[in-house]
Amino acid sequence: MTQVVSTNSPLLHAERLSSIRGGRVLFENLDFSVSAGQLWQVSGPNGAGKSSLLRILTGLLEPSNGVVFFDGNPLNQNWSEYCQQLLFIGHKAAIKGELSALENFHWQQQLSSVQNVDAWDLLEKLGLLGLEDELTTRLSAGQQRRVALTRLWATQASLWILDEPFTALDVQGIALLQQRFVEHLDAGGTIIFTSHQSLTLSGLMPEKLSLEYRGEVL
Amino acid sequence: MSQLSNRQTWLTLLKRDLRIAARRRSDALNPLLFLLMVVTLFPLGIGPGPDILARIAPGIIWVAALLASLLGLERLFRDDFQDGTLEQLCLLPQPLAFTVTAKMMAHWLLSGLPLVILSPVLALLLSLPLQGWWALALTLFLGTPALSALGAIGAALTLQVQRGSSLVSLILIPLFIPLLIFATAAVENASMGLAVHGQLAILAAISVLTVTLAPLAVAAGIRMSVN
Amino acid sequence: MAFDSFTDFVAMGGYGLYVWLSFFLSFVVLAGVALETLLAKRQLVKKSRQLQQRQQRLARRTANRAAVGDGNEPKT
Amino acid sequence: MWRWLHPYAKPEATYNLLQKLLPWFVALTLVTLITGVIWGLAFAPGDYQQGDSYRIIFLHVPAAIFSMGAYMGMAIMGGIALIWQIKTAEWAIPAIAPVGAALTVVALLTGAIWGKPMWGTWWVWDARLTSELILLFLYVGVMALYFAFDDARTGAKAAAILSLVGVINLPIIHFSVEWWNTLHQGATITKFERPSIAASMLIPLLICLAGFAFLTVSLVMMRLKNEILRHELHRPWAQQRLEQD
Repeated sequence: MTQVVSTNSPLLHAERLSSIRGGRVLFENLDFSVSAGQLWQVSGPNGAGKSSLLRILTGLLEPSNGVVFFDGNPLNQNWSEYCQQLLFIGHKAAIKGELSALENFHWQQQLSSVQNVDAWDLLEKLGLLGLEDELTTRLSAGQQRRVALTRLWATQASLWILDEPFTALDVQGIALLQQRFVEHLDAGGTIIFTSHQSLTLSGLMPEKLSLEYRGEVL
Repeated sequence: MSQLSNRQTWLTLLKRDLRIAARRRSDALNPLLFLLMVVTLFPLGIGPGPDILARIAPGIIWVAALLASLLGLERLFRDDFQDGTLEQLCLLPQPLAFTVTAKMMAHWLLSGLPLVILSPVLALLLSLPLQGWWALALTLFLGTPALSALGAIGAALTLQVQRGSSLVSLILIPLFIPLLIFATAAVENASMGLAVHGQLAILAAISVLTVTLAPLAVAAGIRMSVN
Repeated sequence: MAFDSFTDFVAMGGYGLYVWLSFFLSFVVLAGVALETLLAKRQLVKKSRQLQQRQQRLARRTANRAAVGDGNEPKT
Repeated sequence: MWRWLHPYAKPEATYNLLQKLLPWFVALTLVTLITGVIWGLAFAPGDYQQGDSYRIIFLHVPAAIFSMGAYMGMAIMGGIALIWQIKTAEWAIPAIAPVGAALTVVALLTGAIWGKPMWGTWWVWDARLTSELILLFLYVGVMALYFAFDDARTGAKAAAILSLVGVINLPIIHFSVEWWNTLHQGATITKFERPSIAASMLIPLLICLAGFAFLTVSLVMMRLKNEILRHELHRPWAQQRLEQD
């Protein structure tokens, strides 16, 4: 189900990345390479620029300096290819409050070009069965997060970039998500995620990238 | 890998927007009621004489329609912007300039098309001669796509601005002027029994030009706002 | 010279008010833009001085703290 | 040509170039504008139809032309800013817009004042005046959009997109207003410029045109210098420059 990108060069390579937001330097001259099959955890205190870094890696945010390479090319040169390989769940999880859990799953799935996922199985697995017709605004924060995470079970993307995927999840939810991480990594997929609490991931050894808070004001 | 066709993506987005709109009908309904009320104000302010009303009807209806189209614009991309959907649209393999046309289409179906359907009522209220009715409906049909397209530009550019609705009006009203001129001229000519092909053709040309070029500006605006 | 006397020149063949008014107002508007630009430049000088002072203050404080030996970074 | 222009994408280099050129442009502005205005006011012969009131065109026509020209320039800068991501081009937008708006106001004021003796009212919905009024609205929109953002870069990008949209619309608006004017106005209105203009009037007009061109460029250069400094204020070179003058 997951596509394996087999290349010798790193999947994602960041070169001299800098980000300046609102007159404040978040990070400067960041270099790192993410190879296919790796799990990366970006950590750091609030305001250290974790979200900004992830958004730069997705190409949504333009770095103040530096380039991100995907498969050896700068992002914007094979953008469409990159978008097909990428799954991004941001801070804002793209859940429509006016739609039910099932409808939310359906439209996101239709855009992700995976057709053979059984929605009911998935909803049951995520503990959303019985809530599928409820408008998502009426669900709790944790349940809304689960709705957003349904995308991880219905995707062909090999590179996952997840901003704080574990927030608002209960113990069961965290276990479920970890299990999905393992499956994806075993299939050769790559995951980059942020978390400011140092999470003990059973059986997972993420590569760490820590950003520190810098108070420099330009 | 099953490559998702462009058409399917487009339809998915369109259907999603229409379904959301169905859950909050007042968003689409309020501009129409606003239009109806504004049109009602003119006979009260000017006097009920059918001659003068018929004379100024095309202008009133079109000006009111322009103002009504500005009302709901702010929300066109704002909800999607706030809940992160817009980011996901940017990350689709299809070009953003293509996917936003689905949203523009949804906006037209919810704001432009109802105007066309409502137009006979407006014509009736302002005692527009019967020959003018179809011309009014036709100008609205040809002109409102351009309104939606220009409106989408305004909405995309002001996404990051808090309370941007007055700014949207400021930006867009000058751009609406050519539509107003040719549409009202066509309706006036039609109600006097003159030919209107020229005006309608120009109106259609403006609409086609706007609808083809606007998605580029909208996409650029959204990328800028998401950044 | 299109005019016989200075009074003629001022009168502009009866259109004096309009001609002089339009030249005056045009001058006011354009000079206004130029003046605003010059004032903005002054503001920039002021802002630049403030910025420099702030940078110096910041440098002095970090130097002091380093001398005292309290190396803790301020927590934000 | 782009290879040659590339060094000037660097703000400091642009600033130095502007600094070097500005005195020349200011001098040229003063010389041409003063010559043109004095020639137009005192030496050009009176018009046999309009008397001396026609002398207003020495201001009105150049202001009208360069109000449009400034918009074009702003849109071109917007295009450069969007395509090549050159910062200086972004900053040119807030530098040009107020100058263009001021020229538009001058064109409107002089047009209205000229209209009073000619038409008997201060305001007539004449094609050119209406177009200028709409142009003013377009400038107002660009400026309002630019200043609505906290982040100047985003504001500049938004204004750049809007000015490009505006420049595509400008000919359509112009054409529609002309057409609307012929539809609704009788033939009683005398047009501002007649097709043929005597050389004795044309020469001062051309000098005034040159004067306004230099004036526009000088004002834009002055403002662009400010904008460059405003955005580079945290850099030592900008602070030094500000201390020098």
